[in-house]
Amino acid sequence: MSPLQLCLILSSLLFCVGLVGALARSNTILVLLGIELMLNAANLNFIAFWRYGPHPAAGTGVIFVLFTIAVAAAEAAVGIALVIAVHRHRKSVRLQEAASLKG
Amino acid sequence: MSLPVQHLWLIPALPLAAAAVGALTPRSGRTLAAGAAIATMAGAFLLACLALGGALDFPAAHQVLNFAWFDLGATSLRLGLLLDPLTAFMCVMVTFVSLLIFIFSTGYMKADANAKQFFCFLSLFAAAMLGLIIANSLLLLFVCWELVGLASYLLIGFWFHKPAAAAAAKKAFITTRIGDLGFLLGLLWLQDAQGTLLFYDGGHGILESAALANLTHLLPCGLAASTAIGLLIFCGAIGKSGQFPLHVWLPDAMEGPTPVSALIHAATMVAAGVFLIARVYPLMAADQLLANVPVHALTVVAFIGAITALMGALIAVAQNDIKRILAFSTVSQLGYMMLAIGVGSWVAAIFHLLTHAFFKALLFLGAGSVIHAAHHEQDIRRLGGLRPKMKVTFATFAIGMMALSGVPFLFSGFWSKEAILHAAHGWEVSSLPFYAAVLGVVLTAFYMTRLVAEVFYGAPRSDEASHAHENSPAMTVPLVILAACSILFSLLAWPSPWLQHQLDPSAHSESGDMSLVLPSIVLVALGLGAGWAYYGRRPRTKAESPDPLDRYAPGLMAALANRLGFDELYAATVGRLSSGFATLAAFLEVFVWDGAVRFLAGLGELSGLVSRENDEAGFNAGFDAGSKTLRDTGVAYSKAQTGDAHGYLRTLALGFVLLLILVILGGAR
Amino acid sequence: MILALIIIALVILGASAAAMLSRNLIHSALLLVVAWAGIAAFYLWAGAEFVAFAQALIYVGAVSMIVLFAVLLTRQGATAAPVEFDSWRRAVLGLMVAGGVMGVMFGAIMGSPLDGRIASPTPTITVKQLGLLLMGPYAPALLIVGVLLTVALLGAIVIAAVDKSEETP
Amino acid sequence: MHRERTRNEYEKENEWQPAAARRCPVNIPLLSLLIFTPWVGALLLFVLRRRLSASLGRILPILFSLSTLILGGIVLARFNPVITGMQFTEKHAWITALNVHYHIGLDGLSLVLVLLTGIISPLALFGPTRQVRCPAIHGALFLLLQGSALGVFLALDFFPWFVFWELSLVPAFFLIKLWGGPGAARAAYQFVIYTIGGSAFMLLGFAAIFAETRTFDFLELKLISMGGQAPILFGGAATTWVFLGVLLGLAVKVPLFPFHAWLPPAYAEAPTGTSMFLTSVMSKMGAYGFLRILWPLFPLQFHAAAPILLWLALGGVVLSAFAAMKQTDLKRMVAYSSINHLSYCLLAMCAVATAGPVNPAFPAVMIGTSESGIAALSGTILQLFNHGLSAAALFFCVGVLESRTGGLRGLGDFGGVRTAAPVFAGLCGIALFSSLGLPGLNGFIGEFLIFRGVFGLAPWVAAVATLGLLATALFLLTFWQRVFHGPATGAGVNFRDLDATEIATLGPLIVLMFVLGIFPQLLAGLINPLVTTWAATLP
Amino acid sequence: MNLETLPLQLRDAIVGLFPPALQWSVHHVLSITVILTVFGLFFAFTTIAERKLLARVQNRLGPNRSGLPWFRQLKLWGLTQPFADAIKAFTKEDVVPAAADKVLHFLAPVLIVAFSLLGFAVLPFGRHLIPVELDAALLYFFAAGAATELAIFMAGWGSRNKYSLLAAMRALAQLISYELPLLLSVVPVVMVCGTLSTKEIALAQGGWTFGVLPHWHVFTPWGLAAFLIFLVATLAESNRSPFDLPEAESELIAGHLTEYSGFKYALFFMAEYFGLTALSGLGVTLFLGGWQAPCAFLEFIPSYLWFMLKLVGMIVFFIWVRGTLLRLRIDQLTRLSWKFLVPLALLNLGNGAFWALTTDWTGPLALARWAISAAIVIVPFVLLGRQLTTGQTTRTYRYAPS
Repeated sequence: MSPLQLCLILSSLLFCVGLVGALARSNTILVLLGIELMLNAANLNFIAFWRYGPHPAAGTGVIFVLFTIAVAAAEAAVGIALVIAVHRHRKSVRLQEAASLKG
Repeated sequence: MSLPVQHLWLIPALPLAAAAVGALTPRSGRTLAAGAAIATMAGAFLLACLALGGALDFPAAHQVLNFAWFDLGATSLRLGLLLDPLTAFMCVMVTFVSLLIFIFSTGYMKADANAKQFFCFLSLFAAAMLGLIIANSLLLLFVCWELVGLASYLLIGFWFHKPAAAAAAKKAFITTRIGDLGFLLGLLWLQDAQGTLLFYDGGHGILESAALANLTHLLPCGLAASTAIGLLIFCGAIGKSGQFPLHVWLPDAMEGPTPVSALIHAATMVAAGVFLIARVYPLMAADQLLANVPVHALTVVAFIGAITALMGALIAVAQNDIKRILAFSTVSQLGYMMLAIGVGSWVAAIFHLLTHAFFKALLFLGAGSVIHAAHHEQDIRRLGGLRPKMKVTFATFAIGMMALSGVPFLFSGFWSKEAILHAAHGWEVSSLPFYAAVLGVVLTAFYMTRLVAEVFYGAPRSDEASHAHENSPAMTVPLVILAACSILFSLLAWPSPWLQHQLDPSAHSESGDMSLVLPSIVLVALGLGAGWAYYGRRPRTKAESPDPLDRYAPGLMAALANRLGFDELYAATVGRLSSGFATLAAFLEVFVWDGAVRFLAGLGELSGLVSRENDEAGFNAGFDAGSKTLRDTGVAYSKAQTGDAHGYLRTLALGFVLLLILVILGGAR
Repeated sequence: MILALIIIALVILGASAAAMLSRNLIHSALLLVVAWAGIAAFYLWAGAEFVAFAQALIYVGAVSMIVLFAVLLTRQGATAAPVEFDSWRRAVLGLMVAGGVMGVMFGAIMGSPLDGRIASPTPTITVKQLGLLLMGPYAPALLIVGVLLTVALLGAIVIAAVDKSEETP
Repeated sequence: MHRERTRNEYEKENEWQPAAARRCPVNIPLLSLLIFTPWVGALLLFVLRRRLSASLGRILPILFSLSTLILGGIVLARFNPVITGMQFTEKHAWITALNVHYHIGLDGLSLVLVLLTGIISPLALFGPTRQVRCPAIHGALFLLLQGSALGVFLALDFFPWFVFWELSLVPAFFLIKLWGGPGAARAAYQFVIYTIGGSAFMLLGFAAIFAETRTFDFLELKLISMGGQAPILFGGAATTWVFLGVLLGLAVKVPLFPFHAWLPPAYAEAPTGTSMFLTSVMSKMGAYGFLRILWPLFPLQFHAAAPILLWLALGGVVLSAFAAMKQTDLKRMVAYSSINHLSYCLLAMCAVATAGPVNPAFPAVMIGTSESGIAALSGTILQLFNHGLSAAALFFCVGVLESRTGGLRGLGDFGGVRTAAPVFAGLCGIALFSSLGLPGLNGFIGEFLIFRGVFGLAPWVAAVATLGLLATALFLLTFWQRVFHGPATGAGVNFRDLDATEIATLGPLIVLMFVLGIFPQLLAGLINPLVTTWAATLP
Repeated sequence: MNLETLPLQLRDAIVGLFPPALQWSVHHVLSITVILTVFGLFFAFTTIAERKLLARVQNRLGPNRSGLPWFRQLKLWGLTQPFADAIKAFTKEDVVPAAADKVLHFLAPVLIVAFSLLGFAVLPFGRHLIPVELDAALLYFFAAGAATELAIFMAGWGSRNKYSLLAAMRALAQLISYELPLLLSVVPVVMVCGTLSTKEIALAQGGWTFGVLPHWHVFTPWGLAAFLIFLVATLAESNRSPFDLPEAESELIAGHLTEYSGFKYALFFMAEYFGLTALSGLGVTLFLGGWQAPCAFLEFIPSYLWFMLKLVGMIVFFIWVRGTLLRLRIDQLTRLSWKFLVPLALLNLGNGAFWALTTDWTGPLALARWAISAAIVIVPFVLLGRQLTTGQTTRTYRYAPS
């Protein structure tokens, strides 16, 4: 098993951990954190492919990770702001309770 | 020592600077404004004298300084300055008279709160007038021409709080502008035909023979081009110089302060028309050699001048306002000058212009002195008996009166009038103008005698007249100087015609011919005697008593007192017409142009109404049905929206799994 | 090298798994910080120095803070914030789905012909190169990210702020 | 060991700064800055409208508005009048599918109008807006208007040109409607609908042109239409229809008589500052369109239509002047005088088009005609600028009268104002005399050149048009006499004279009137080569 | 024997004693040891210096009793006080609240010291003295510093004491608020120098005009502005007075330190000083020319001594500030950051960009460059200051005699 595959497996495991968190927990914050983990797992892939890819000098993976981090930060900020707003109105952070808009 | 043409611009620049000073000082800076005006005018006078010296060194030469004003196409629009004896004499006269009148004004306007503005405007006027004189370009002349009009407007309306003064100012501006439009058209025509407006430009100027030859072709109407242009330019002169039929503004202009009347409406500005025609004389005379034209430009000038001379003198006989009498006398004298030009002796016209400037300024200032002393009483019927109280004024006024009447030998007016009569007598085209001029001489002597008799003799006929007393030296000294000039100017013409020779070296000397002197003396004596017979022998005792002449021809006197009804005529024709036209234009605005728009808008509105009904009944129903279906479908599909975020995520993940499986399988295949 | 990678991987996975399973939200958050720090270590291991520090700065320094704040602000109990697995059904479903995902991904990784070029030297990318890249070909993206972050900042404030507009006249 | 390095050496080695940034001030997109600085200001003001204090809300728009003057000054300094083509051009692809470019550039004509905008806009914001409601929003709308007008003067592609053209209506509409007098709503609707109605036809016309030529670029279209071959755009009647559409759009804006019905109410009901801008800048957009679009693109059609247009313009000159005589509302009077003055421009252009040689392959022009053409076109451009100055000053003066009396502006509401307010009377008088074309002030130059040109090409028209001059003098002097002269009556009693702000607003205009009246070369030098080229090639 | 390279030669000599396989490790262990020793001592003397200086400010004597164990008569001006304190702290009982989150309670002081020490790794103490040469050193420094916030939170949470928690929240709010101006004030330096490496930044400030005017960043308009912002933000970041709200004794007992005693407390204390020292060292590096001598003729003094001198100067300045200024309220604190420092720092960013773009302006243009740059700093400063203080009068104390 090559290091690249090791890295990819690490990444996919991390992704699944995040997925489990997002799917199994009812606390919205934890769901968000799970999603953050999934994003991070994707970042791991970028770096791994950059590290073992054919054109490391192009730096594409690194750049991409930087952008992903920025987007993830924005996502976290807005997401948590939403959680707080929802909590203020419903006194609850349980995701399944925020379903006022269901059809 | 002489002033070269390169520095000629200094002459108008000095008073312009004074005007700027006057405009920028606060209202309390009257002393500064007056001082600046007088000082700069004195400087301008000295410079003008120097310029005269320079011009007389080469009397036949036209010294020019031409310069580009702004780029126009491949060339540029050029203006220029001109120095020849005509310019120089006019400059000296204008600066000298202006200087005296400025000094007089310091006394006359002492009590006025706006005196600072007054001197500012006067300086502006002097600058524009001097610019007009030294211009070597019809365009520059026109520019200054309009500016003197502006100054005249401002000064006539100087007492703007009097509605009559404001109206008179507007009337003056508009009336002269009517003439100016003709001038402008002539100028445009000339520019279009010649490509330049410079008078003298080394052979290319519009007054030089090469250019004049271009203008001898005939127009479709039969006139020569130069005739048409000349007559259009003459329109400007008619307006500015108060010639028939645009003379109506000049008497009204007497609403302005008397120094203004003296300077602008007697001595200088109104003479600008005469100056203009004299200046473009070669152009006016360009058609003289053509035989097959219906009329020559100068003929028109001569007839207009003769009509004006006679008409002004006639109307002056029946006026009662001291300044109006003088104003109509000015109209009349300007007519003489035009007549002189028309009959081909522009030199005589300029000579009369110069002498007239002095004695008419003298008369106006004398009248101003009387008015000032009599607390602004201007009606000669309410004055009287001022001779013992105002000796200096009386003496100088009498000298002016005699100069104007043409009392022989001693007074300058005699010589200049003599030259005009002589020229008119020798005119081949028609003798009517000559007889009109002769009649005018008699009338002039008559009404001036009447004026002096009414004002200075007899008993005071009002409180104002009885309380009058002599004025301060600031006002009397200019009178004395002007009176002296009125006498001394005789020397310019006699014993030898020095001035004529300087102005037009090419003309042969005519002054030796004294054949008309004797009849002329008789005519003047007739006028003086008749005047004294009617007014001097038995002076009027009460202000209300009727005029002696009313008994002989009451209808004629009433018509003359009403200035022959020109104002009423114009109000009834031109005024009515323009007002009607304006009403028509306003009507078109409101009902036709705007109405068309409103009609279109109405059409649009109507179609909108129809379209709305159509929509309501037809389309909307169908759309409503369609929308309902759409909404119901949406409601049905929205059931899929469970609100379970976990569920969504799960579905997403499962979808991902399925997709990946598909990809892997596909990759395997 | 591989050893280091495996250690890092264990830390990351362990911490994240513990975080996802922990009943104490605060512990979850702090464990996640450990996981993030581990990821930063992974980046360091891979030679992406700049990204590693950026990851540390942003996740360990910033995201963790807002998460902790959110936890404290949305706390319902007195002091602790225990969170039960309120639905075993969902947990099981989640595990199953995640397992499925893991399965296919594992299959994909294993099935792909990836030549692990172990021998390749650790590539480096200097900050200057990164900067030139960001200011050069990626400048529009950078601008857009800047706008995005600004919007996110404003949006987060607007969403989370207490709306007091009714009170003020 | 480390070598000791000086700071400069260090920075020299640092090549991370892009080289272009170091030699910065060469390629600044000046014209884009010109257009968009006011827009940026408008956006800023709109965003901050609640935060700004009243005084800041007033001052900020003025500062942004001044940017046009400053940038215009820079452009003027770098402008080369000898080049008759476009300068400072910027061209970027915008909508590739439609071959639309963001193409802007400037020649003497544009420069003159940009400078006019730069002079008038700050003054229009500075002088009359002291008591304006919501100064920030007012300023934002005004800046939007200003930027759009600049865009119209600078755009060289129909698409952006038309965008600017239409965009200028929106702020103008709101400015008139929200800040205007009692009848403002009606006037604003009339103004907008009328103008949009006109430009709709123009849009149709250009759509047709595009369908034929696949380009919107004015310069390219000009090349096509003047390319020497026979009419390229369409054959026969279609071109005439296109021409008429474009003509209608422009004619409404100028306005060409009798499409002027919207103008008096719009100008009269607009707030003072907006009136100033509308009359000085916006009315120039139409005349600019004539020179930039209609003429170069449709020389044949314009020549064919010119005799009719000439008489319409003459009607505008004479009838509007006479109509002004009957107005009792001072603002309407000044509005009619605006129509009159702009009709002179149209008169000149139509005269040139009537007489000019149509076939560019036939350069054997009579010298006189060419000179007349040059004079008429120069006069047109100078008149555009000069009318901008004097009409703005007049509107401001009427605005002062209004502001003193709470909205009174009837001819009979005042009397003898000069007694109490000599400074105001003097400055207003200068503006009036400038407007009636007194020599020595700026108004004369343009009118003289126009008459000079028209007389050479159509003497009788010029002769009749002098009636307009006379009527102008009549009503302007009536204005002056009724308001300022006579005994102090009505609102003229104890009239407060101008304060420092108002003098500072009028002062620059008055000074410019004198300067341009005495040294017209300042403007003529900018446009003369351009106009000379036009006169040789355009008609 | 060169004083400048003496430490290196010493290190190489020691490393040379070891077999090559171990040399890498020994090299770094040595660096770490030296840093720990030097800055440990530095910490110790900083505390005593602070106590004595504050005492002088407050017209007291300060600690002056402690001497040496066996030479009682040698007082040494009380300089051994910190060692006495250390021994006391070691020997005190370690109290852990019963309800506390034991793990976090224990981890917090350990982590905080560890993290605050990390920053030292990238500071160039001398011309050749830099423990780790990193390309992205500045980023590393701030990344390491960011972690201390976590530790503070752990302390506050782990203590399970509401004052501690409140204080931790306050501390976090403050740290996050001031992280922004701190970072933003550094960015202009990065822009002008074009590098994130502290070594390069220190090098970039070399050279003198006329041999006496150093090219330190603090002597440029943007640099001065950035330095001032940096100073204020540093005060707040290290919880120093007047920003010592998190441990405001009067309101929060001792903040997140309430439940700590003994050696753990000492660790927090130590971490605070380490943080302060590290930030001061960064400030010296970024703005005060790092190890560069102020004048050309003073270069004979070794660079690391210059660094230490400047560092001491900074520390003394902070002590002075502590002795002079009053503590702010929480709203004043956040307002200062968000409404004043952040906008100013953002503007200063543009200023730095302007400076970087105008390096080729010479002659009279150089004057214009300075003038414009100064204007960019001063005008907003005055305007912002005026706007923020409008409507605010001098504070009146209700119960104080006027």
